[in-house]
Amino acid sequence: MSDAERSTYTESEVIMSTVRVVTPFVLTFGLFVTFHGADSPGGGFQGGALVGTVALMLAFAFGIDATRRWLGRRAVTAAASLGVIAFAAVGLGGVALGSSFLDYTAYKALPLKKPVKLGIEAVEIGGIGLIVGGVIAGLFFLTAAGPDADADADAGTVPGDGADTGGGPGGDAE
Amino acid sequence: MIVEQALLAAAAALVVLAAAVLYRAVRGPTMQDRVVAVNVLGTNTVVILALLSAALDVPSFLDIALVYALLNFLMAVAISKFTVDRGGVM
Amino acid sequence: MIAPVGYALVAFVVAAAVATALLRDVLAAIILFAAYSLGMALLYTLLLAPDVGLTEAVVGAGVTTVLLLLTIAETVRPTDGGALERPDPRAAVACGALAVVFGLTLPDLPAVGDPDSPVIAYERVTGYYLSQSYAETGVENTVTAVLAAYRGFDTFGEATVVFAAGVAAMVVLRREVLT
Amino acid sequence: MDVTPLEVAVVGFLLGGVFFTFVTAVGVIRLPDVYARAHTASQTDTLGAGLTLIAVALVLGLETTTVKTVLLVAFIFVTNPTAAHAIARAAHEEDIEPWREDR
Repeated sequence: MSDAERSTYTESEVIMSTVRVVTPFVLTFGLFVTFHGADSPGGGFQGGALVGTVALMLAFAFGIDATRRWLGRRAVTAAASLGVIAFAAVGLGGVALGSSFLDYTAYKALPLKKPVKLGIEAVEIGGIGLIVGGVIAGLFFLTAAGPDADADADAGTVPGDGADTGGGPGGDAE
Repeated sequence: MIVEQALLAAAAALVVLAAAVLYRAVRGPTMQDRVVAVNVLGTNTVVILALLSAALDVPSFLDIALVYALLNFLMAVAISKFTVDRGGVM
Repeated sequence: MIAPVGYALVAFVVAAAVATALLRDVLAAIILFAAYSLGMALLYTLLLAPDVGLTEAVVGAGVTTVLLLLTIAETVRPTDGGALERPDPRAAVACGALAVVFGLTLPDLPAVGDPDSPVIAYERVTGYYLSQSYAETGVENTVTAVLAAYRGFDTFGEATVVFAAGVAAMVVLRREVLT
Repeated sequence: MDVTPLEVAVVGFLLGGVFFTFVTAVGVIRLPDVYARAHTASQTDTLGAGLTLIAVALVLGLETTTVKTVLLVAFIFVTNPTAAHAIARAAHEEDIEPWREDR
């Protein structure tokens, strides 16, 4: 397909409208699967993947580059990192309360209703869900960015112009 | 009892129909034909899951059916958008 | 009455798997693989493992398909028939023999959900989780209880692996995009 | 043998659903080109799925889980035609000629 043809392609209005209707449901349902994972099939992994899928759906309807600019690559990576931090924090909280790593029974010292269940849900939602959702969305956007895509140009780096020294990509990816 | 048998029979019939539709997915000839076939397969899967949920009385199967309904759409849009040309539009 | 559904599903999954392996066009194979995932998730659900079915639905049918599609979007379709060599008949025979050998072990497996099967009857592991997990964790889904509480450390390692693998792939991809 | 009206309704809806899914399968396998196949996938398949899901909803009765069945019907009614549109559009963009009898 030539470049001229490519530029004439417009995003389909039908798909855009449907995605506009469907996406809130997917997001809500992904959160439901994540939050309700303790009492029904599902959990952080499945729910996080579903939430990550929302980004994919938006990208297919409204264009990948536009969605990536809107969402921001840093937000996606930050979500995944935050997941690991939250998981470790829940685990270390047990240590801080005088028990062992990831021992939720330690939270019985706090004035909570169901301490063990809350600990499990915190790990599922804040930990695994964020990690999986962030990684899926991040991998998708970077795989989709073809060789000719502008690399967001967020830090003013021109593609192929001094950015391949190694310091550039690592530096502005944090 | 009759209802359960009917639900399971319908599920079995739908699985057989899905296997038949698989012929179109294997045969092609164009990629869009395969996508149509997989889309029909996905809808069938959703319905089969709902039938099993009612027949076996496991309401949580409906969650999986909902996930499928959502992802089936994503899959069809993704593949069809992709096949406009390899790397052309995406 | 549930058995016919199961047999039909197995036939469907096997047909989809064989077709995926034999199709020479990568794009067609990916689409067939999505069909295989649909059948497989249905089968998991039928065997009363809805958590696994849900994972297969989300990851197998949704995410894997999209990521594979994006990956081959970066390649070009081979115009000469060179890359499309026929499958090796010896490999096909070997795979078939392996499938037959595994199939021969099937009659000795306990039935699905059989309370007397060794795995469930062994009180110190599965039986303990099934009977005690709700009292100890307050979580109704035993799978979640085992994943997040009893084997929390393992899950922490897995989540970190997912994160590390994702970040490593992102770093490599980003470098390729920039150069 | 006595059957309640509900059972008759459920079996009726199931028969209708399976029939229309059968029509879909025949259409997807037998119709001549991708556009025709996409249209059978969007219309008869949606109708078949809807009828079968109505039967499921009737079996489940008035419960909270039935809401999910209604959601499923709504979803399939919105997404299936859109998917067919996407496929047909992709086929058109790829310059696949519609089938004609004289060729």
